[in-house]
Amino acid sequence: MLGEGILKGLGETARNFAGSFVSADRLTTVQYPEERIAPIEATRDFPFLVYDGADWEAGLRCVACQICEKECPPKCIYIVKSTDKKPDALGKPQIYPARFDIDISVCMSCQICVEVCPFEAIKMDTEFELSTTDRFGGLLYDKKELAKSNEHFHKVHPTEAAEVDARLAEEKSKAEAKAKAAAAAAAAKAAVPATPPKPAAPTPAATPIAPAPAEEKKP
Amino acid sequence: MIEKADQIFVLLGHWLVSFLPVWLQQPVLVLLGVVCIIVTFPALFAITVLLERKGLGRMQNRYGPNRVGPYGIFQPVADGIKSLTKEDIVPLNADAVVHFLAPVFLVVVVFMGYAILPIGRNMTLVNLDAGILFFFAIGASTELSVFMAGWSSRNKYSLLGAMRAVAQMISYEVPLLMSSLAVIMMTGSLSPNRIVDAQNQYTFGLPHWYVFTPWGLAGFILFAVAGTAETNRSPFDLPEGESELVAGYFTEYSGFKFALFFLGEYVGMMGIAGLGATLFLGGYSAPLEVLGFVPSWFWFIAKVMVAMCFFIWVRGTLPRLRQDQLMNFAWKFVLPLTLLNLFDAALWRFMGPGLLRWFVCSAILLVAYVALARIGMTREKFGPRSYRYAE
Amino acid sequence: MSLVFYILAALTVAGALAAVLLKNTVHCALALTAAFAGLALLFLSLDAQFAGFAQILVYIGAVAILVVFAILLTRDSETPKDTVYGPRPLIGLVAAAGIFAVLGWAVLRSAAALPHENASPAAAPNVTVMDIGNALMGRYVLPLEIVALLLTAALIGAVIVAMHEKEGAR
Amino acid sequence: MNPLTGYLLVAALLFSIGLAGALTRRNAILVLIGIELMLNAANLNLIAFWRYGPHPEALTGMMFAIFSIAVAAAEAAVGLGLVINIHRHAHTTNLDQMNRMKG
Repeated sequence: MLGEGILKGLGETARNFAGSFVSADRLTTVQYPEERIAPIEATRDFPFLVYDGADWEAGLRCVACQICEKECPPKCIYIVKSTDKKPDALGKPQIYPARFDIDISVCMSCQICVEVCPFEAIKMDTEFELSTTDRFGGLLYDKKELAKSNEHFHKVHPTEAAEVDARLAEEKSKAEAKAKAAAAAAAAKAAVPATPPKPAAPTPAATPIAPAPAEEKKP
Repeated sequence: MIEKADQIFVLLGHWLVSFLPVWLQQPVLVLLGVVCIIVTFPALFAITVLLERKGLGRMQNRYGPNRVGPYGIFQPVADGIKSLTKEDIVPLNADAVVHFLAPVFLVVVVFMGYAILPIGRNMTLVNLDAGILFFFAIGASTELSVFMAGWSSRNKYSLLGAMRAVAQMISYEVPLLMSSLAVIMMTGSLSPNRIVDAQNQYTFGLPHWYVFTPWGLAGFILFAVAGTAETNRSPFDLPEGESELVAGYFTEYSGFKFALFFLGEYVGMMGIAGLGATLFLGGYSAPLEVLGFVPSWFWFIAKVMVAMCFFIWVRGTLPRLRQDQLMNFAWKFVLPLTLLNLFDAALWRFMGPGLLRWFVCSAILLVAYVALARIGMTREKFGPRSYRYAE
Repeated sequence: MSLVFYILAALTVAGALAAVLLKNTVHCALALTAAFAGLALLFLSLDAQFAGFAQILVYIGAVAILVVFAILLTRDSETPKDTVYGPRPLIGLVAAAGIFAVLGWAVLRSAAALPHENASPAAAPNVTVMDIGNALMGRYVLPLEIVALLLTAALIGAVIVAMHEKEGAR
Repeated sequence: MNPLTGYLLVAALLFSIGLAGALTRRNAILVLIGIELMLNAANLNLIAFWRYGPHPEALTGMMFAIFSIAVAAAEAAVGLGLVINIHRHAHTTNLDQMNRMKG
């Protein structure tokens, strides 16, 4: 009958109105600058470069492979390769980015760069209050501003950081094992040539002939 | 002492005016009254705006403005300064004169409506014998300012909003008049003072307000419904339907002119609430005889503010009505019920005292309410959906 | 003659002139409203309180809005290109001026013959709404019913005339 | 120059302005505006004579004016209804072009 719904509705808002003074849990507002909600684990805002050890310049994991630059949809990453090399975590000399800029105002926090990075060098930070008064360069972060330590990565994304570290450690151990094996093999080979130097020479000559005939048949 | 508190403003006025030469006293007294009205009701408007924003917030489980000043009490001041300092943009091909006149005309007309409202015992600015008719004549001419605003902005949205607003105000003005007619018929006079005096007696503590009679209660509810629609508020605020009409007839207004429209709407709302209080809730009479010591003007302001809270409460609850539902509701439900209410009041008058008339009058109204609700407001069943594809 | 009368008369005549002479039709309608308001104030200055408020309610509240709606519905709110006046405006003006001359002459000549010319104008009759009610219900009850009938007929007639015929009834 | 003649002169002036409007304007609605003005001028006359007449308590003049206001409102409604209807068929409100009797 006309009017019942209206009265029910009025009752509902009245209950809300009265309730808000009585029970505090009704009010869902978070007074932002004073109170804050802790960011959830998977929060992602803007990327940062991870570095190991103390010196950010040397410890940068990034090897300037430019995959993230190519993959970035809004094209906000700009990388210039370095001419020389610097040793990376495993000691292998790697190229490093002479210049690595990300335009925060263009970045859309899609995390594709993190997914495609083979070297776990770029991760997403949870810092979002980055507004500046300088319109032109203020939000263009260079390598120095982007680099943050692995501890920060642990602080921001603990579980993911732990997995990454585990994987890196495992790779390191595998690399070391391979390096040890290679070293052992090299040492063994160094011991063997001391007796029969000649047989080693002809074997490489034989192999190139064998594959050649296979190609003619195919086309 | 009580008498002095009640008549404080009247005595103050006479005391201030006594310094002037005699021939000047009367006009200056009226001028003082006008200044008082123009000061108090915009102040109440500021309080209402704050109440509205905080009340709506609380109804929606959030706080409402609490940044400007403790608990946000300086929010209306901030809004006022904001609207004063905002740039006043007038569209290029708008009709400048009419565009400027619309808000001025609205505010002037709305404030003129307060001339006849009895704010306290012998605190009526102008004792008109046909006071209520004057109020409705003034109420009728606010539509013109709405139309001027809509048409002069040369903007399709505002013209559409203005046409809707005027159509709505016209179709709800008739029930507004009719529902107050019942009260006028019962008191036998159009003058607001006589109406309040008729309701100012008490029998064992309870006042003789018209709202405590069946036809009075029905009349009050219908008056409230028509009043809400007349001031384009809450469920009837289609003309300013933000979703489709941007801001209705004041789309092209910004800065101070927009604030004037805002002020005009709220002061109009308080005027209708004041008239409702005068007609049905005994104007400045106290709700209980024991509370008689409280000054009379306090009760009038209290009733107006309670009515404002009711407007806010309804705004927080009811969704907006479509234009056809609006018109359908006006002409098929509110108007017949007000006409019947007139008949009911007459019946109440000539059945003499006793319990019988309570049952008969209430029965008639309830039966009519249910019948109209059943017949009048049935939505026509929509037929099967028909699809049309582009050839 | 009191100053108030001159002001009100000037307002009303100015409104009426603007209503007739302005180019833009909606401006004419708004000027017409000013003229109606001036007339209502003139009624109030003549102590005809009820008539003044009725004038405001009926004319400014309803007829002005009606005129404005009609202007909008007939898409005339833009200022017309060609001249606003009929083919031979001069004849109309001359006729109107002639009538005004005759009326003015009649009024001024008869001023001397009015019975109470020198007597002070009668005290303002204090007309209360009660008297009007009694008059309407007493002496003028027949005209009241006839006007009621007429208004209903006009209401229905206007709706039928302006109603949008169904496509079939073309 | 007693007040009555003042009011009568204003009424006569209003009447002639209304007449001039009705006679000279092309737009049908403005002719209706002219007629409204003439009706109002008559009302002003009625009330002026009632006020300064010998028996103001008889209320005749004011009653006339009130009834005249009511009738004028009805007339305006029907007149504008007609104008809208003509506009719908002849697509014009220009009086000179409404010279065809065909429906």
